[in-house]
Amino acid sequence: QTGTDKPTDQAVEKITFVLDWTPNTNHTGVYAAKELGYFQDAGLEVDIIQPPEGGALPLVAAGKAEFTVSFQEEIAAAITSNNPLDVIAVGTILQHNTSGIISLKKDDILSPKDMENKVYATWDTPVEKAILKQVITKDGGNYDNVKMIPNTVTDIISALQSNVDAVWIFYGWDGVATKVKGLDTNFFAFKDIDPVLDFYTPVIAASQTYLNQNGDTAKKFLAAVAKGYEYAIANPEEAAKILVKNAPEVDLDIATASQKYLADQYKAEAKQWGYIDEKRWDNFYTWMYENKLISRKLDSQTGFTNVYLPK
Amino acid sequence: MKLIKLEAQNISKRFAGELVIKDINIRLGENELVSLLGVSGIGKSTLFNVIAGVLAPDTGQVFLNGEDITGQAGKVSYMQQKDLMQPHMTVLDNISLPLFIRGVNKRQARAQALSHFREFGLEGTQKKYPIQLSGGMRQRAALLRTYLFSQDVALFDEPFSALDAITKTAMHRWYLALMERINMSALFITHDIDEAILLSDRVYVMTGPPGVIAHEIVIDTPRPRGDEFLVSDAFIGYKREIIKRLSA
Amino acid sequence: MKLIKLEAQNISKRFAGELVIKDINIRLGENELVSLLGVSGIGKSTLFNVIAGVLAPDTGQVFLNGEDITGQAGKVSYMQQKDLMQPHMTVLDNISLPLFIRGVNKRQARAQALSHFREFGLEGTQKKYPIQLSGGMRQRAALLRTYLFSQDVALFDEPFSALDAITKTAMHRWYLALMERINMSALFITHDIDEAILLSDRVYVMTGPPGVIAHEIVIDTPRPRGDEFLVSDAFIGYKREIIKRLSA
Amino acid sequence: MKKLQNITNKLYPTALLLFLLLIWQMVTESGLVPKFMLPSPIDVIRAFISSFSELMQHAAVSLTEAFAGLGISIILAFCIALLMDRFEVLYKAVHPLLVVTQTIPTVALAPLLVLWLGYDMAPKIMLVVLTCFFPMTIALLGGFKSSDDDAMNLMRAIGARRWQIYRYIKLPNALPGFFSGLKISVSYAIVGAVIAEWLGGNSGLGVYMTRVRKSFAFDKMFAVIFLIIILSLLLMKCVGVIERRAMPWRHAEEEKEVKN
Amino acid sequence: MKKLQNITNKLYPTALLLFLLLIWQMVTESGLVPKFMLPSPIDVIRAFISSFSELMQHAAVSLTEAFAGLGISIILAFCIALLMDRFEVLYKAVHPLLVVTQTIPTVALAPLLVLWLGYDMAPKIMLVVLTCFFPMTIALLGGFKSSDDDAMNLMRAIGARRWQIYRYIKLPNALPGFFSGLKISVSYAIVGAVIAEWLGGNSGLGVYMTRVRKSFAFDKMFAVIFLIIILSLLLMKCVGVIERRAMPWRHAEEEKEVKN
Ligand SMILES: Nc1ncnc2c1ncn2[C@@H]1O[C@H](COP(=O)(O)OP(=O)(O)OP(=O)(O)O)[C@@H](O)[C@H]1O
Ligand SMILES: Nc1ncnc2c1ncn2[C@@H]1O[C@H](COP(=O)(O)OP(=O)(O)OP(=O)(O)O)[C@@H](O)[C@H]1O
Ligand SMILES: O=C([O-])O
Ligand SMILES: [Mg+2]
Ligand SMILES: [Mg+2]
Repeated sequence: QTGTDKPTDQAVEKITFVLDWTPNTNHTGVYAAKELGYFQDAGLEVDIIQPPEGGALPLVAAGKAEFTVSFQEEIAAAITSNNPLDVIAVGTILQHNTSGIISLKKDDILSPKDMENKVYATWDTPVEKAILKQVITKDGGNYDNVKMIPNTVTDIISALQSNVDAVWIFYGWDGVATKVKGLDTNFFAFKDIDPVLDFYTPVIAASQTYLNQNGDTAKKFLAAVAKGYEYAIANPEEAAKILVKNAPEVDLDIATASQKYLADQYKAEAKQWGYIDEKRWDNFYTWMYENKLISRKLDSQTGFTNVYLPK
Repeated sequence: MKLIKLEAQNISKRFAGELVIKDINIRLGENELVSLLGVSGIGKSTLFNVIAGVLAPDTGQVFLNGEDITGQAGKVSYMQQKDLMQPHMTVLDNISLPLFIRGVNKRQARAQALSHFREFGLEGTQKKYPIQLSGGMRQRAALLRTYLFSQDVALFDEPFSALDAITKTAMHRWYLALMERINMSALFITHDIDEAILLSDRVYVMTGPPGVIAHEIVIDTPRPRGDEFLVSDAFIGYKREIIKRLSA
Repeated sequence: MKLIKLEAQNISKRFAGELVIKDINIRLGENELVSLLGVSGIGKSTLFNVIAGVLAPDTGQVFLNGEDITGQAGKVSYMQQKDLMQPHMTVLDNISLPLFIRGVNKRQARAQALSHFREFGLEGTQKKYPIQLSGGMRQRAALLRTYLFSQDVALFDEPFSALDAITKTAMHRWYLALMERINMSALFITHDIDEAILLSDRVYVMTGPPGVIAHEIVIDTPRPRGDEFLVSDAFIGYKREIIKRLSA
Repeated sequence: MKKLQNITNKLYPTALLLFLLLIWQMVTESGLVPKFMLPSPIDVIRAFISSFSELMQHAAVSLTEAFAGLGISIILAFCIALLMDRFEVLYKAVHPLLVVTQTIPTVALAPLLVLWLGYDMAPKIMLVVLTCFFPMTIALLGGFKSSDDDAMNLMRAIGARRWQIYRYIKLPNALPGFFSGLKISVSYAIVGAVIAEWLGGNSGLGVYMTRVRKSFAFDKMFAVIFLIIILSLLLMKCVGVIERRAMPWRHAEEEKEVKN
Repeated sequence: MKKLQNITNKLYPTALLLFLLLIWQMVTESGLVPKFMLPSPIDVIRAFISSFSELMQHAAVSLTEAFAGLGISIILAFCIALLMDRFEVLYKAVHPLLVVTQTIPTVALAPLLVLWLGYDMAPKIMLVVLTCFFPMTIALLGGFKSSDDDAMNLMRAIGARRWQIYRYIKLPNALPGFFSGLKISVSYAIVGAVIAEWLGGNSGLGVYMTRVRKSFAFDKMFAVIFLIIILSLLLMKCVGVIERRAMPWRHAEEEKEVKN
């Protein structure tokens, strides 16, 4: 335990942090911050909550939670809907988009065009389809020849052994899991096909109203979270144990392997954890607008801020 | 004529515009038992509902001991064709119900009810539920409940018609014997001509529709009336008369 | 004694080890109407179920026209206390049901049933549903259904007991008149002493438990029997006798 | 007379409904509740109209699944109820288990169904069957078992075979229960299909609902919910109409009741 | 005698259940169905035992929500049913709407409930109330409305006040319906709480279920499903016991029936 220099007369501030999914290695930094007392040191009491099906942005906008895990494209949908949600990204969890397409070796899907005539499990969202179309077309393939079936994959290992050939995954979890379980797979990442697809996913989001009124608290929170991720970067195996302690159903082997992979991804080449590059962010929104994925053009530097990150 | 306990004057009642009973006039003297005889649907129960104050008449008035009680419930006892024992209460509580309703303390009410159990042939049944009683016992229990509510004037709507012939005969015997011992003025609805003759001091014959009192027959055979009365010439005479009036 | 149509010999039946009826012997001659009188629960319906072949007796045999039909259903007509008109069929189909069951073509069956409607006082009711008939009409319809199944031997289990007194009297008159016109040997269960005397050639009195035949009374007043029979000395004599035997 | 009564009978709930809608509109107008948390009734109607053709396309898919599932449930329920009524052993063995299956959270099984049956209509129809089969079976079985013993004795006495007893007594006796079971089941069926569609698919109201939710279009989401309610009510009404046709004697009984 | 019958009554379904489990075990053993698609009963039992303490912790949360929701439903149902029975206008206005609310897919409302009520138990309890309130109200109302007119006439004739009629006739008359409504509601309540927990939270069987599902542990998922079934059955049994206590006259009635 770190020696506490926190003034005892100061009231503890409560913060609700909503995940995007069940607890996984994307969230390790937050769990570490909680477990190692970083939040406590900052005078915060953080409640980590599993998300509603379909995301927690409205809850943040409604003031039912202070922070949540979201995605760049989700924030675009939220701020361009008929009744826009008051949400904004305050930091990114991973510096790069580590998602891409995984398949078994025997299916020979080495690059996007190889997906032609293969069965792909789709989430059926417009963004996803546009991205696929983009990469397949760019790779010289025909997007229309991909066989789409609805995605109900809860387990990548079994999915790839059923009638599904290709699945969109975050490499940091599902990709690592296939390795740990000894599956022979191919994987390509979207960002490697087209740089515009190196968007921010996942990110931490809050509402502007909350930030305006509680800027200092938000800064304290993000500082503690950043410290947590720094710890995870430095101590992958310890971090995996912390995660599993908080979510006992998580497989420790996968978690450990995943932590080791993510240690290089949380911050990557960036000067600090959480920093969002204005250009990359804006490029993706421009691409979204050009592909009619959002109803109106967003101004530059809309939807995110770096000001609450620790200096 | 004895002292008049109950009197109904010019009672008429319509349901949905249709005249069901018309200008009914009946009287009931002290300690008298008077029967009302008529086919199904003629309006006998309707008349009773009016007298009991459960239903407001369109015209006419009801007097109890000379006081106008038209439309006032709770003034006379009322026992319906069904015994209406509540399945969820013990026999004792069922019988004590009128006293509970009147606000009598529960322990007192039960004690008072229990004191009549022997007389009504109900010993040992107090803790049972109604379903555990025979048909005859249930009717006696309902009778006791009616009696407890008011020893003064009681209306009985076909109290014995649900019983089989043998049980009914036994009940008639028991009832006639009871009448010797207690004081009660009773108005009786029945379908059963024999029953009306056996039990009553007078019989009103209702015909219709609309239901009217077509005739009044005085049964002046003195009590006690034994089984042999049922096969006597006098009985046959009354029966002949009533059958004639009913089919008129 | 007339030709014996139906005979039950030494019938006994237990339910759950308890003897309900014991060594019952009864006979029914051609065109005879014989009543079975006894208190509720004595085992009358049980005996009928045995005779109708719906229930197997523990001991004893049933003969129809000298042939052993013990345990065989469908040999004699059977009419129960409830009219058992099926609410989902028209009156005509209800009545034709025994013919349908026997495999008669539906059109033919309906035509045959319809040809008796006048006789049974059911004209104009064929397309109605049972609920649209009065109690008396339903009983007549059930009677016709029974008759259509077999003109030979019929069992009637309290056919009139659900009717009110006035309707019942009308049914008695109608039934006595019908008997003059059609041939049918009938065994009759009733609770109603007057009814038994009025309709029957003989009356078996059942007592118990266990149910046994305690007595047999021959009613030898010639038919047709009019209303005055009900108030005649002979009638009173029979009634006195039966009441005595029942309470013995 | 009767018509007038019908109208006044509908007047009260309609008035109440309008009143509730008005309050809802006022609450959203007033800004007490932010629009993204609760769209106003007018927003919902607008969303309903603007997405009408999409709604209809998806509704067609959900209805197909619901009907297929219902049809299978009915056939299954008939067979099982008949067998259970006919063979006492079967009744004793199966009935308690049937009751137990009712406590299975069917929705929880949905992911498994998809895993087992693939991505097409099969798992959705299966979920509808799992939801509807039980009330139908219980209703039919109740009808069979509650048939009047005396009536069956009569049938036996006049020499009826077993199938004739079913034909003339037990089946007609089970009809009222069957139809009330069906009324419950039709609304379960649609909701069942929608829930199953949440788990994946290309079309259907459940899929549409997920999509509009993910794009934060709560007005459209409400429109879907209202469509589901309307469809359920319409189907229940249809069952009512069929019921009246199938049981003409009920008219007679109702008339009798009105008279009394 | 009676005890023996009870035992044989339970013999048949138990035998059938064991037989079904055996088949299931054999199917999974044989490798006909891959283990990841269907864990064997033994796997499930093992999962149940190994995760027993977690299961109990989560079950406690779900049960708390279920009970709170049930309690509120019962109180609400009593109040509303009383008011609707007492005031005809209210009955006419509210009853049709109540029937309509039954076709609302409550599960679909769940995300909105979270949005409106936050993360704690409130939205879960609310969903339980939405699921259970209707059957309870309808059952109670049915009991009130079906009270014997003649019995009420009798009460009026002996001068009973309105509350006395409720006390002595209507409430006891509504008890059997109330308890059968309650039996349905308890199982709905647990399932409702679980579904609500899918929507997020820290604990509860629904949260746990989502976690194990998303971490590929189908054996644990089945264990949760079985726990839910067991809890539902236990609660229904409890209601049965309370029912017998609350309606002692039922013993007398049942004895009578056994005799006949
Ligand atoms: N509350 C009511 N509303 C409308 N009509 C009624 C009502 N109560 C009774 N009636 C009608 O009034 C007539 C007389 O009914 P009532 O019950 O008084 O007859 P009853 O002589 O007692 O018949 P029963 O001998 O069958 O009991 C019947 O036609 C009946 O349908
Ligand atoms: N299927 C059965 N199983 C067990 N006991 C029965 C059965 N049927 C009748 N009993 C019993 O046998 C006795 C005689 O019944 P039954 O119906 O034959 O009497 P009943 O003389 O026809 O009476 P009622 O005049 O009331 O119709 C009764 O005690 C009854 O409870
Ligand atoms: O969280 C999901 O959208 O399944
Ligand atoms: Mg009456
Ligand atoms: Mg009988």
